[in-house]
This record gives sequence, C-alpha cells and structure tokens, in this order.
Amino acid sequence: MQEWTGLLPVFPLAGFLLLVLSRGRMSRGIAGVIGAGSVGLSFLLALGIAIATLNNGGQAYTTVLWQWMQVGDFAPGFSFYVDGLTLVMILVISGVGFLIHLYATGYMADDPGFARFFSYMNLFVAAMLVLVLADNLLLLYLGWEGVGLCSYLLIGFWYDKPANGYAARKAFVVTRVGDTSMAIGLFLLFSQLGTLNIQQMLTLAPQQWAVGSGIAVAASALLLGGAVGKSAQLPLQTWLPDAMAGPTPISALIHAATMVTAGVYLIARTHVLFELAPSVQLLVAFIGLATLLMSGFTALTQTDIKRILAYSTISQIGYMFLALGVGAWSAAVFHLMTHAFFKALLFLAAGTVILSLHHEQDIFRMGAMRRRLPVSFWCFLVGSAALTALPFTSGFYSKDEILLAALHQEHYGMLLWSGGVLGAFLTALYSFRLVFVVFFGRDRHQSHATASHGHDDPQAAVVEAMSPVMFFPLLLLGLLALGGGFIHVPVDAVFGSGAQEEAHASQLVHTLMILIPIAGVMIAWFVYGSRSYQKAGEHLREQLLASGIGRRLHRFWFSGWGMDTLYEWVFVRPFLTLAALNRRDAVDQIYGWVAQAARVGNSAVVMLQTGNLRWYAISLVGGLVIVIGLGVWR
Amino acid sequence: MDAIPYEHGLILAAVLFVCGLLGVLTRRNIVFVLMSLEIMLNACGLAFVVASARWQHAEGQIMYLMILTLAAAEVAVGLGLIIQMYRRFHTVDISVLNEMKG
Amino acid sequence: MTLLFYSAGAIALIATLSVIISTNVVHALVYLIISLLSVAVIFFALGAPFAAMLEAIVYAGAIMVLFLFVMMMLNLGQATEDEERAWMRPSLWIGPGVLSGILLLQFVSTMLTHDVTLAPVEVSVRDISLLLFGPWLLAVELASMLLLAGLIAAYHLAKK
Amino acid sequence: MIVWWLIAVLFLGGALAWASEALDSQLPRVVALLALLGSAALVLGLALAGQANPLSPQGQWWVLADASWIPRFGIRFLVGVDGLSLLMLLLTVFLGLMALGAAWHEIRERSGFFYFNLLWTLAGVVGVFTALDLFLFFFFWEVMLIPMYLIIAIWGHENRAYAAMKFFLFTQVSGLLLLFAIVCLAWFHAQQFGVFSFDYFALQDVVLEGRVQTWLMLGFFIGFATKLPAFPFHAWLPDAHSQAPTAGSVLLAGVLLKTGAYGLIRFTVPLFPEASASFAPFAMGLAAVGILYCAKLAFAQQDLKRLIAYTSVSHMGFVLLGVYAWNLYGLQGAVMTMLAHGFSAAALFMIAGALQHRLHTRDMQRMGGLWSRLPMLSAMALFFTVAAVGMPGLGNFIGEFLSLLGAFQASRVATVFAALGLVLSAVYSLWVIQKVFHGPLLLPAGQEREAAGGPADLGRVELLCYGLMALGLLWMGLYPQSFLAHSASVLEALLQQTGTPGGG
Repeated sequence: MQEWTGLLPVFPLAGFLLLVLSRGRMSRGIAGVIGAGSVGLSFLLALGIAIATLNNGGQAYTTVLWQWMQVGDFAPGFSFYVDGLTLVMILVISGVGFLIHLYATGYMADDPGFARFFSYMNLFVAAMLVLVLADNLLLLYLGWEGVGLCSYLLIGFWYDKPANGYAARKAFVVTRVGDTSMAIGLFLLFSQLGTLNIQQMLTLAPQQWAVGSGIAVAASALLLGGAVGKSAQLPLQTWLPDAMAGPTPISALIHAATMVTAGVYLIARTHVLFELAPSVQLLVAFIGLATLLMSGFTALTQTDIKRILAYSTISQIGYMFLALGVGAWSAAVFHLMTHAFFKALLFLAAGTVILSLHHEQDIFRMGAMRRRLPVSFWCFLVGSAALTALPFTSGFYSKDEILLAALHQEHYGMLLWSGGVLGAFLTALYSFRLVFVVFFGRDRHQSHATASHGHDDPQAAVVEAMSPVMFFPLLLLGLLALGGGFIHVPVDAVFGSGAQEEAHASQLVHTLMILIPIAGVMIAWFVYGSRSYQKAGEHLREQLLASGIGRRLHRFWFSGWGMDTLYEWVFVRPFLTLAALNRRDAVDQIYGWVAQAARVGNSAVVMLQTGNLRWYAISLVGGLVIVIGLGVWR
Repeated sequence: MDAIPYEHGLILAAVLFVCGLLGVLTRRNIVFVLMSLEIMLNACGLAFVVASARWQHAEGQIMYLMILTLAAAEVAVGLGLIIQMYRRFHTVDISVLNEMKG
Repeated sequence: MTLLFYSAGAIALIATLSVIISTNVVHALVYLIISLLSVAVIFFALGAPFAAMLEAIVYAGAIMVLFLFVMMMLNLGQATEDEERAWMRPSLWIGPGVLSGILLLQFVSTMLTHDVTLAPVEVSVRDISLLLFGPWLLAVELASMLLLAGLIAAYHLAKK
Repeated sequence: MIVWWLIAVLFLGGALAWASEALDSQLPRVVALLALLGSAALVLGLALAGQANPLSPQGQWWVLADASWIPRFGIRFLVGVDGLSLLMLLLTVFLGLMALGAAWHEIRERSGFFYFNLLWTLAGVVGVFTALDLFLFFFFWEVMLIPMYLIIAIWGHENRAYAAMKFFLFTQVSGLLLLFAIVCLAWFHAQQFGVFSFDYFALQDVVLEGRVQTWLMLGFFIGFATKLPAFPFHAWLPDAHSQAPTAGSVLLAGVLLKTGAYGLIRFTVPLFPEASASFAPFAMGLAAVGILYCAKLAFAQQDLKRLIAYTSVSHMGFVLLGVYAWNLYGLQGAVMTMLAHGFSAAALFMIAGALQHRLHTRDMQRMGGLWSRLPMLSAMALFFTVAAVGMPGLGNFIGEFLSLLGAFQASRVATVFAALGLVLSAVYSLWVIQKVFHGPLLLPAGQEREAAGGPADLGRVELLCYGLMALGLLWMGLYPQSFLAHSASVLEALLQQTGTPGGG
C-alpha cells in the first residue's frame, strides 16, 4: 500500500479534472459519484496506508514522485513524507472529507452549480492532502495556498450575492497576509539552513541554532504568522465568521474540520523550531488562550447559528494552539482530530436545520425543533456534548489532556489553565445556549414564518430535509464524536519521547474540569432552556442588556471585539483612500508635466506665428539688427 | 575731378536701404511693399557700384548687373502674385494674408 | 562731379522718402522713378556710365512700366487712397522706425571707420564685358535661368 | 545560419503578408501563420541542435553566426543562441502564435499591413534576443519599436494616438540613452584597443573607471528599465496596453517587456559588474516600490486592460528584484517570471480583449456576473488570474518564489516589502474576479437585447489558445526543471564571470 502514497491526492485531483472538463454537461448522479467517490477512494487508500504503516511499527517513509526543481542547492521535490502525524491528518481529511462529500450530494442536490461545487471540493481535498503529505515546506506551501484558493472559491460559491464575494475575498486576503509571513519564513529558513526539507531542517536546526537565538525566534515567529492566518487565530481571525457565507458542507469541511487546522499541523510539524524559540512558543500559548476566550465571549452573543459555530471553531483551535504552546503536541493533534469529528457533525446538523427551515440561520427564529428535526437534534446534542467536553465524549479526553498540559507549563501554568477552564465554561454556555434556543422553548419560526410570508400551512414548511446520503454521515460522525476519544493518535514517534509524559494533577483539578462544563450547561438551561425558569431567564437577559455596561459589552462582543472595525480603519480605509486619491498615477502625472511644459512652450511660440507678413518682416529685421549688433559692437 | 569720400556713397546706399526697409515694414498695401523692396535692392546695387568705384574694378558692376536681373525676376513674379491676390481677395492689403498662423 | 553726386543723392533721398510716405500709388511710382533716375546720375558721377544706362533703361524704364501696367489692371481708386491714409498711423511707425534707426546707426558706424576717398575713374563697357563673359560666364547663365524662371512663374501666376 | 533564417523568415513573411493582401484579404493571416509556424519549427530545431551539442567550442553558445556589416566601425552581424536566448525565442514564437490567434477574427481592416507589423515586431524581438553585436542589438531594438507603434496607432482603441505617441517617446528617449551608452562603450574600446568594436565579448574586456562605468551603466539601465518597465519609468505602459489591439497587448506584455529584462541580464550587469553591484540595492528598492505602488494602482483602476497593465508592471518588479539579487535563485526566478508572466499576462489581455469584443467596453463598472453567461471564459479568466496571484503549482509562483528567495540573500528589507506585493496582488486580482465574473449579472446597455442570449462564450480558436497557455503554465509550475535546465548553465557562467555583486 505504501508505494501508492502518491495516488492519495491524485484521486480527488482526477475528480476535479473530470468535473471541470465535463463543463457542466455531466448528470448530477455521475458528478456526485465522481465527487464523493474520488475522496472515498482516497480514504480507502489512506486506510490501507495507515494499516500498512502501523503494522510496520509506524516507521516513517518518504515517497519521491519527481524532482520539482533544481536551482543550485535549492532542490525541493514533489515528495511525500508519511509518519504518524501525517497518517492522522490524511485519515481525518479523507475520512471526514468523504463523509462531508457524501452529505453534500444530498445537501446540494438542487443547486445549479452542483458539478462546480464538487470540482472545487475535490480540488480542496487534493490540495489539503498535499499539504499534510509534503516532505518539504515548499510543497506544503503549495497545498497551503491551494486550500486557500479553494476556500475562497467555495465561500464565494454562490457568487451572485456580493456579500459572499466580499467574505471570500476577505478570507483569502487575510490568510494571504499570514501566508506572506510564512513565505518570508521560508526564505529565512532556506538562507540559514540551505534546505526546505522538513526532516532535514528539524535535524539541522538544533545543531546550528542555540535555544532562544534570534534566527530561531524570527523563523518560528514567521511560521507562526502563517499558522495564525490559516487557523484564524488572533490577530488574523476576522475572516472565519464571515466565511460562513459559503454552503454549510464547506463550513464543515474547510472551516471546521480540515483547513483551519492546517496552522496547528504546521506548528506541530515544525515543532522543533518552536522548541528552539521558547518565547515564540509561549506566544503561541497566549495567542491560543486569548483567542479562545475572546471568541468564547463573542459566541455568547451571536444569533446566527453558523457564526456561533464559527466562533466556537476559532475558540477550539485556540485550545489547540494553547496545547502547542505548552508543548503538548500530541494533545493538540488529538484535539484536532476530535474537533474535526464533532465540529463537522455540528455543522452538518446545523446544515440540516438550515435546509429544513429554508435557509433560516437566526437561532431566535427557530425554537422547539427537537420534535420536528429529531435527527438534527440528537446530532446537535452529541456534538455539543463533545464540544463542551462532557465526560466520556471525545472532546472530554482531548481537552482534558490540553488543560493538564497547560497546568504543567513552567511559569504561567496556573494562568493558562484557569484561562482554559474559563474557556471551557464559556464553551458549555454558548453551545448549550444554541441547543436550548434552537431545539427547546417556543417555536418562533412558525410564528415568524406566518407573520412574514402568510403561510397557510406552516406545518408543511418545516420538514426535516433528510436523505440516506445525509443521514449516514451524520450517524457516523455522531459515533466518532462520542467515541473518538478512545482512538489513540500514533504520533508519539513524531514528537519524541520527552514531550508527553503522563500528566498528573490533584483530584481537585480533575473534578473541577468535569464540573465546570456541567455548570455551564446548567446555567444555559436555566437561562435559555427550562420552561419554568424561562421568564426569569429572559428577565435576567433583558436586565443585562438594559444596563449601559451590559449593552456596550454585548455590542462589543457581538462585533467580535471590534477587530473588524479596527482593521477597517487601520488597513482597509487608508488603502482605499490611497487608491482613490492616486487613481491616476502620480508618476504618470509628473511625466504629464513634462508634456504640459512642452505644450505651454509650444503655444507661447505659436503666438509669435501670427500669420501677419509685416510681423514676420519685422522679426526678420529685429534678428538682423541683433546679429549685426553682435558683430559691430561686440 | 573732386574726390568724393567713399563712405558718403555707402552711407547714401545705407540710408536708401533703410528707407526701403521702413516702407516694407510699415506699408500695408502690397504694391508699396513691392516698391519698397525695389528701393532696397537698388540701394544694394548702389553699394556695389560704389565699391566698384572704390577698387576701380568692374566686378562691382557685374554684381550690380546680377542684382538688376534679380530685381527684374522678382518684380515679374511679385506682380503676378499681386494680381492673383487681388483676384482672390479683392484687396491689396497684406494683413488678409494671415493663413500662415501657427 | 562732387556737386553732381551730392545733389543727386539729396534728390534720391527725398524722392525715396516720398515714395514710402505717399498715399497715392501713381504718385509713389513717379517718385520712385525720380529716385531711380537720380541714382543713375550718381552712378554716372561715380564713373559707371554703363550701370547708369542700365539703371535708367531697365529699372526706371522697363520695371517701372511693368508696375504701371499692373496698377492699371488693379484699377485702384480714391477708396484705396483713403484707406492708405487711414493706415498711416504714427504709432505704426514707431517700432519699424526704431529698428531701422538702429540698423542705420550700425551701417554708419561700420562705414565711418575708413577714410578713403574715391577718385572716380570710368570703368568702360569693355572691361565689364570682358569680365562678364570671361570668369563670370556661369553667373550670366544662372541669371538667364533666373529670368526664364521668373518669366514662367509670372506667366503662370498672372494667368486666370 | 539557422538564426539568420529565423529572422529572415519573419521579415520576409511580413513583407509577403502585406503583399498578399492585394490578392485576398483573408490571405495575410494565413501567410503570417505559415511564417510563424516556420519560425517555430526553426526554434525547435535550434533547441534540438542545442541538446545534441550542449557545449560548442564557443563555450555556452550553441549557435553563432557572424558576418561583416560596417567594417569601418567594427560593426558585425553577429548573432548567437544560448539557453537563455532559446527560452526567450520559444516564448516569442509561442506568443506570436497566440497574438495571431487573438488577431485572427479581430483585425479586419488593413489586415495585410497589420500582419506585416506583427511579424516585423517579432523579427525585431528575435533579433534582440539573439544579437551579440551591440550595434546590431540596437538596430533590432528599434525595429521592434516602430511596427509596434504603428500597431497601436492604427488598430488601437479610442485614445490610440496619445498612447502610441507616449509609447514611442518613452521608448525612444530611453533608447537614445542606450545608444549613447553603447557608442561611448565602443569609443572606450577604440581608445584602449585601437579599433572600434561593438562585439559583446570584446566590450566585456573594456576597463572603465568607476564613475564612467556608473554613468554608462545607468544609460543601459534606463534603456532597459523603461522597457521592463521599472517603477518610475512605467508611465507609458498602462496607456499603451489599454489602447493597443489585443494582439498588440499580447506582444507588448508577453514579449516586448521581456526584452528589457533580457537586456538587464545579458548586457547591463555583465558589462558593468562593479557599477551594477553598487547600484543593486537601489534597483531592488525600486523593484519593491514598483511592486507595491503598481499593485495599489492596479486596484484603483476601472479599465480592465489598464488594470492588467499595472499588474504587469507590478510583476515585472519581481524580475528586476531577481536580476539585481544576482545569484542563481534570483536569476532563475527572473527568467521563470519572464516566461510565466508572458503566458499569464498575454492570456489576461486576450481575455480582456475577448470581453471588449463581446461587450464593447473595458469599464469594469459596466460588467458583472459574467460567469452565468460565459462560464468557459470566466473559468479561464479565473485560472489565469489565479496564476497571476502566484498560486503554487503554476509558473508564476515558481518565478516569484525563486526571485524572492534570491533577493532575500541580497536584501532582506526589499524582499519583505516585495513579498507584501503577494498580498496586494490577491487584493486586486480577486477584485477583478468579483467585479467582472461574480456578483449579479450586469451587462452594458444594449447587450441584453442581442440575439440568442447576449454575448457568446469561447470559440474554438480562443479555446485552443487559452488551453495551450494554461497547459504551459501548469508545465512551468509542476515541472519547471525543463525550463530551468536550459538557462542554468548560462546564468552560472554569467555569475562566474561577474562575481556575485548582489549576493551576500
């Protein structure tokens, strides 16, 4: 199986090509089969490779497809490197990817751009596989940019709405800022180490650089720039909530399960560099912490179901960054995997809700959906439980590991841990707020729909959109979200032995970490769920909003801590103003002045040319007088 | 025979030349302009003849002959032009000929 | 002879000035003929009888007659004369006058530097002819070409 | 000999095309096609000959041909081809064919004279890429200028006279400086060796003292930087591009700009190594400023062709950056950028031309949502835009990445600023896609009413052209080695000969 590693991205790529070259003339059935089937093939292959590799004792290996280029010493190849980390990633990408593709054949069934959708999706999977398989940073960069492009195309998939286009552009440009930082990091790494091959770099770097040396700090900080862009961490997180403009399967695949975790993968993959730069590693932890808290607060105030999930994604990736920052590499990867399961589940379930309610996304226009949409409800419940890290769900194990590792951080352990626990509390609060508002309480959708559309038969309006191709992925993802915690990620060999000793902590800590999310759920139930307390809860909310500070805080959180506004004023507007001011190229105008001067000179001389013969004669005589004068009275 | 200071001859030529020039510059009637041109040419001829007398050599007069020829040709062409102009514009005012304006 | 020279010079000068300030074309032409004839006298005084002859015959005779014909064709009348008078504004004379004055000054200042008197010795027609059809033959040919060209041009221009 | 044939085929083909118009107005384009195919065959022949005999006695030069021209001044008809020239020749004949494809249906008036100009421009370009006598080089430099001027001035759009004149003046004034520097150089050669010579190899032996070298280097630099164009000399390009007919834009962007870069690599630095070394930081600064400044300007434009023109300037900044880094990475990057940008910019101009042909406007404010009407054209536009953004896997990325990689060794500050151009290129490129192809459908007034649902999608010739260029870009992006290998030995020899002034 291992010798076929090169085929992994080829299947989806071939799917992409077939779909593109068919130019939309292919029937939906065939397009769906190609779209989902190609990823399925990749998954089967990945599974085979994983089994073969693990049977082999997890031995890492390299497959060289061809030499990409050879310029002096710079010789990156089209070559794939497979180890435990790669295996986890390719399984998650192709596995979750396949499920989401399958779901999408149902979800997108009525869309006119069906084939285009799957072509982009397949291209995405191919690029993502290249990203995680790459054995050198340049090839990784290829995948990195490729997924960014697909993300752009898919966010703007419904291109006729300008808002979608705006969100897509924002996503691409903001991540491009990070990518540029990463590219500069690549230049720096190459100029210092003379190679971009990841394994060689990880060997060479500790030999050449001292811990904490300037180069190491610069290089890892630049890579971190790329990672925060892709993974929507502070300060480049603003694109992800807007990216929800894309179809929901996209949000599940790209903006929850796979692409946004690429930053985590990058840092984990180059962890040696980060270990050489402890200050940057600490920065990673604090970025993660700040992001997870900030987006937790923001998620509390959002009303759009997908935006809540988006902020929760940012927050969960914050956890992964926290883990990376404290050196819990495998915990980060573990959480990456479980997060992929439960967040994909949540998004797909949310997609079902949205589809069933005819593209309604405001949670306060839903309510009491647990009977109408039972499958979605159960999926959501499972997903939220895992997200909240309720005991025995997958999220519990991964988050537990992260928080324990944070506690054991040398200097700031307590701070990081308590921040993380606060984040867990917020997670519980917002995720069950979502669950309770959407699936419990009054049916606000019906009243709203009746009021706005004058439906005669509101009951008919809400029927769970569910077909086998959609149900099966939900079921499987639900199982994974529940039981994913028992999967062991085979990454110990990748991160070395030193990274992961079993973390020990007091009983109090463990208890707290179990109880706090549960407390969050309880409070959410009190405020949003329980009928008996609902009045009191609503009263409380109103009071909070009525007070000046509460309202201002709400608005502040709702706007994502004002980051968008800040960037609008610091970057976007100055750029637009500059562009508008200098639309006609100041440099060109300088040349224009030369031309103008010539023109003015010309018109001055033209005035002499009166056409009057006597004037000519007199000028002639004047010239004669001057010339003779020069000769006579010199 | 009394001696005539040779500058006087030249000065006379110069004065006549300048008179002709003044005519060319000031008159608007093209006939006058042409006449003034004749005066200028004639003054030049005078200067040559004076020079011929100064050096006691015939070449100055040959130059005068040339100028005479030139004047004849010029007048012929110039008068032809005047006739054309009068036919086209019904005037002899050279100010109407301003189509060479830039 | 000196007297002849100065008196003829004075007449030439006055006649010429009259040409350029005259408003009547025919009067001007007559003045011009007077001017030319007095120049012919000067030529004679300077010992150039051949040139004097030519001046009288060709210039005052042939060329001026040509002028006369043209003026007859143009048939300029009293209207033109009034027009001329209107055009003779003193302000018009300032610029050309100044320029001409300077030019005259320049001429005179160059000419006054030498002090050679002329002892007019007659240059015979024979001398002129020997030179003209000897070393200057080419110039004669050129002059004849020029006249031919003038002839053709005048014919072409004057034709309807 | 084969190089002479190459030039002669283009010159004669041009003359024949003009003459054949008298017989049939359809004939010139066929003649032009035949001439271009002939020259393409010759170039391929050169490539094969080169592969068979990689090291001829002249070292890196595969084919040299020599004849006396004006012996009194030592001017010779000396042409030669090496790996670098060969790549440029391939680009030239390929884009010549593309330009022909663009003109195939577009040019209807005076087509004979048009193809005459087209082929003569190409002949001049081929001459520029092969000439090794600097006088001959300058001769061809002018030969490619004047037909291009005519192409803009006769077949251009509404403001063509202004654009053509601007193009002509900029190129001519800078060309004058170039000529002056060339003549000075030959004069110094005569002083030092007693004979005049414009021979590239002989002139390399001329010893120049510091200041003189700097001035002459500046003469060459401005001559080439105007053509490139580099930042402060770029003002002619947007006008020329927006007014030129599509085929003219294709040639301008695809081929003519590259002659400037070629000149910098082949002449400016090798002839004046020390002066170039001390000038390099400044040139790289200009490159970085140009990349950012023109990217910003591109974003501000509403005229589609003008926008693409500014992106061209921005991208050529990477070439300048790579050249003045003067190490193998930077130079290879510059060469790859030249090739890839030749393809992508040519394709984008063809797309802009195709849109103008269909919508009769280049104003982006009057377009929108064309994807739903012209899916194939839009997909192609997306592909080439993405290529221009520098998507890995396509040629432009290889070029830009290598340029920056090389530049990073020479000047970190300039590289970091230049890299910001990657962000800005995303900003403007995506804006084009959004404005023209995405968003709600918007067609210029009157287009809606046209028969059978408005503008038509790609025709067969167009599809073939775009497809070939897309394949080319993919090839460059996925296996650039087949191109890099050609130029590697040449560039290494140049580096060895000059030392590495920019490297650090």
